[in-house]
Amino acid sequence: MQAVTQGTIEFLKLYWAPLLCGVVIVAFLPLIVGYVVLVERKLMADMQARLGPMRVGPHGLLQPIADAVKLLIKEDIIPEDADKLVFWLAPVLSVGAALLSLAGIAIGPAFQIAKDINIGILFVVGVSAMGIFGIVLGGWASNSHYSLMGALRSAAQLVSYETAAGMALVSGLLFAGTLNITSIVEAQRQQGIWFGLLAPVAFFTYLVASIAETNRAPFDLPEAESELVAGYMTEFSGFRWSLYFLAEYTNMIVVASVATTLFLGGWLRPFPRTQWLNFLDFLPPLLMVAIGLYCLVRVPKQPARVQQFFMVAVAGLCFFLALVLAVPVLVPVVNPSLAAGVKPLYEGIHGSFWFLFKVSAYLYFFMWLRFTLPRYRFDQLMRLGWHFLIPLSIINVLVIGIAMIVGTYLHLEGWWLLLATLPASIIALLIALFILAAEQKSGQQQAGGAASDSYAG
Amino acid sequence: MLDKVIFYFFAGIAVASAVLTVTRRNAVHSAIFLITALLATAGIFLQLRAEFLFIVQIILYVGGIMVLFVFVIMLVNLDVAVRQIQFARQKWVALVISLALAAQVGLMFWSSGRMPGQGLPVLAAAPADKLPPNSEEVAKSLFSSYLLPFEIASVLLLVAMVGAVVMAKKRT
Amino acid sequence: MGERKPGDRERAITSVAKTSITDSGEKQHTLLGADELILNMGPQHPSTHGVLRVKLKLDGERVIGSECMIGYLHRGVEKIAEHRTYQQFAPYVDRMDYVAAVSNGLGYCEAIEKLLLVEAPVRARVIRTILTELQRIASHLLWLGTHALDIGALTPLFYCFREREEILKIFEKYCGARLTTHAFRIGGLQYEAYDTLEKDVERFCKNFESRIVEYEDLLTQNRIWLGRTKGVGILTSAEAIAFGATGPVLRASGVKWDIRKAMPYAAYDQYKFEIPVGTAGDTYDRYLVRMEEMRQSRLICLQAIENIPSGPILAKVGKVLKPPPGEVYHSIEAPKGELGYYVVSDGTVQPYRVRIRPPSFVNLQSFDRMVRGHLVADVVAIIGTLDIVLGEVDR
Amino acid sequence: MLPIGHYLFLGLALFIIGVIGVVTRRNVIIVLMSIELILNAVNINLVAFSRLYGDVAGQVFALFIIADAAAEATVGLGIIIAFFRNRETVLADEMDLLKW
Repeated sequence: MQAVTQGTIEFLKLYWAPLLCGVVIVAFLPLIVGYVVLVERKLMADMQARLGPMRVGPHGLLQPIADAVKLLIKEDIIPEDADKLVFWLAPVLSVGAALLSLAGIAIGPAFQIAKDINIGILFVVGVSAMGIFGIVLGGWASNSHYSLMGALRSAAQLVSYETAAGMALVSGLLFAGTLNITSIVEAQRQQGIWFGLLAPVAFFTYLVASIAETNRAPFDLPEAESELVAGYMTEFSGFRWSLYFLAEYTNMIVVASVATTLFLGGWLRPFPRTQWLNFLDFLPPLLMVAIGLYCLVRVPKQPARVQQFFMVAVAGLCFFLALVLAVPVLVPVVNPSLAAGVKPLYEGIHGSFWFLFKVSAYLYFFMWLRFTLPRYRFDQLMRLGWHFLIPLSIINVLVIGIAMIVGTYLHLEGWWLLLATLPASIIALLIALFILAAEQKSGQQQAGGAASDSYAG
Repeated sequence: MLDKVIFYFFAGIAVASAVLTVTRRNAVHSAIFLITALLATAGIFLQLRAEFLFIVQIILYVGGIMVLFVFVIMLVNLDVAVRQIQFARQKWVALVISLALAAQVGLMFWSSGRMPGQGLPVLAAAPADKLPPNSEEVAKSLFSSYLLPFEIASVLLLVAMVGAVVMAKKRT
Repeated sequence: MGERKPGDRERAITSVAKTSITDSGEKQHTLLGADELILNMGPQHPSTHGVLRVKLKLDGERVIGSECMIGYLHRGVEKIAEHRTYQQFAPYVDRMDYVAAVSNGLGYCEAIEKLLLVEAPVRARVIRTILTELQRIASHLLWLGTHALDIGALTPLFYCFREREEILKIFEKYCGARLTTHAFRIGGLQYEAYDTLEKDVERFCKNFESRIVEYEDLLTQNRIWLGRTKGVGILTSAEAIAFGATGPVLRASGVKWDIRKAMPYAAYDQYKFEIPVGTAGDTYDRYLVRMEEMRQSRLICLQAIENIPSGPILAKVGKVLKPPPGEVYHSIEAPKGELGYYVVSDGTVQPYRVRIRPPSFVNLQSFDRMVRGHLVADVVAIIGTLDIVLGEVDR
Repeated sequence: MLPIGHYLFLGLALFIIGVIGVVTRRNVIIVLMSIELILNAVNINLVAFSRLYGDVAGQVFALFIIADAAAEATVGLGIIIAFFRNRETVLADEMDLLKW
């Protein structure tokens, strides 16, 4: 017994800071996810010529809290013939995996829970992939045909697209030469160019595969509401359902973070080594000021006093953030001797800004696709995965490898590396398209006959 | 001390869920407990500073093989199987085999204790930051000394893939 | 397939889920093997357009058989008719195809007019044409929105409702109701057209031209949309005729049949318009046909508002309608197909029998033929492309 | 740090449980899962010794074992699906035909 206490104390002494970070993330993530959902609804409303949530709080800003309260006090229904243990376990598993994978993500050079783990990005990808058990087991345990079909679709889809996503990551990792997340970003700083530009095909593959992995439209077949009602979560309600929801959005944030880290330069600002673009550092504070000013302009148009007050408050918050963002870039201009002192401050504050900005842009793209595109059918999804994305990503790994060897021979670095990798990417794309065309041709000849066993994936 | 606590924690989970794996009636429950056992084993790997193997265990074993298992269990799930007799009449065979194995290992421990100066070796307590980066080490070893086994393993996987496809194909 | 041995060996009950909706005597099912899985779609399902219930026999996700179960919205409309006077029954027909109430009313009024041997005045007929064509556009817009939603495109629904709203506003201005309008009366119109009707319709038609391009931008060339609709639910022209399909479903199969041209009613003989026909008879063709129909309806409306003749709006029919004994069948081209009314009069104030031929009900008969061999996802696409309204199917 | 014996005992325990599972269970899927347990037990030993001697060869071979487990699971489950499709059972003692 004493050993246990002693061990625990030792453990706490060593790791109290990451643990605290972890608790903070777990505590705040539901709120963040709630607001991501609100943003999504607002964006969707904007694209669909309507207003979206407007009732709870000014411009519906308290809607996530109202939703959360509603979900928490809803009756917890477990179907009669459900497997109680698994039914209970599945959503927890889903959300647990999603939250755990956040541990490996570095928001800035300093903000990372599991620092310096050697396997870095593999940890994030691997642990988040475990969330599939939550989906599959949940679908099985609810003992309903729709749920089961959703679960099976989900399993087949995830297994298929994970291969493509993994291969795409490999293409990016070839440039980094390490799995450690901090080192990956540092490698991009040294190259002075994002790996997403060096390996556009890999980035594209990862983009598509990550949408499929997070079950987002147009690949949202496991929960396609017009076909399977709600797929694997048909029988879930209230709090359990909201856990699934939380897991889905957390997974979105995770894949966006992975893509940002590996392909979009992590916390680096665009063109990190280009000196004459240093004015980009002033962009974040200016952006905040612009948003704040816009809020102030909108104040007189608010119907209620509370809302006017609220708008002013939002504007004030924006100005405050602008100030925070401006300090690290303005201090060296005013007093160059302090430049070295504010350097870590700059890295931390601007790093987080750019990281979150890129993640948001990635998520925005997800949402945009969801509002625009119809849904794939299951066989089409499988065909896209197996006949196009997987060959494409594998060929891409090969040609990127060759391009890197060529680059080493020719001493190409930074932007010049594009000379080798761009033709390689184009070649990969062409070969994959050729394979797809050939497959389609042979598929048409067989026409239906052994019409793809859709679960055989 | 910390190492000990972590080891006992994971080892306890691993053994308990292994027992549950082989005793549950429902195959899905078995699979869940097997997943737990595999994750606990991954924890042991981490405690042994084999980070790369830890993540391979999670990605490949848990995220790959076990998904396949669960998938197949769902495809062939048999309600009736849960109600059938779960154990074949081979418990004597099992007992004999396990006793023999236990005896063998026990003999090894006993003899190693008997030999002078040959007590059970203790794992070197190298600080974690002194260890070489694990994935690089494994990769180097894998692609230099063990390149041929690596290639053979990949051929094995290919064969397995083709075999599985042939096997699972519908005969029309 | 090997034989299963009977006897002491426990027969494997192979069900994917522990409870499956099966009728007695049917086997339990599994995803694997020869047995099929039965999936009960509806009546509570997001995309069965109301309360249609479809029992699907599935092999994996492939449909090997289907059965439509209807009647969840049966209100006995035809029986009610026998206990109401001719005028009293008119509002009931609005509740059949509730997304195209104006067309229903037109068909009923014209059928009774035929029975009474009167004809509506020219002005009334022109206004009827305008409103009916607007209703056709509104109905097709609703179809487009929900159909796209079934296939997973969220946004067209809201664009469609934006335009439908404008049409409903015109209806509201005209008769005070938006959905179940009861816009016409036997013998003509109840209300005189309001002052700005022509302007409103014109403005709508002007806007609509660019709006329809918006929908097409979102869908027509979209690869996923093409993949989901092309080759799905093919109905050849012979089959379509055999199933008695009418309306866009028939025309998409390549049969040029439109009652507005074949047996003109209202004021359709005065206007020029095209009948779009498809070639392949698949979901995509039906989509294209309906899109083109909306354009044609717009053209008809534009032609009609150019010259609305003046004159009375109501023919001379008495307060109490007592048609001479006899029977009449009158059909119009409703948005969804041929809407027919068969009315038998025994000379009293109440019809002896009213039989309605709803287009949705007849078109639904081809459902089983269309879904066989497709995947579950296609089932909802096919339900959508048939454009059924359960109020009309069940009556 | 811990003596190697701890790991060997853990490996032994998992191995024996796995063997018992393989020998006694009738459900082939659970038999396959027990085999996974056995392979895991071996992996623990390999990694422990790799740590003991500071040589990554043990970990490399553990990797090979995982690859082998993947191959085994794939083929095994393929056989189970093929068998189930014909006989609608997954019980080991009913697999008594060489050909059907």
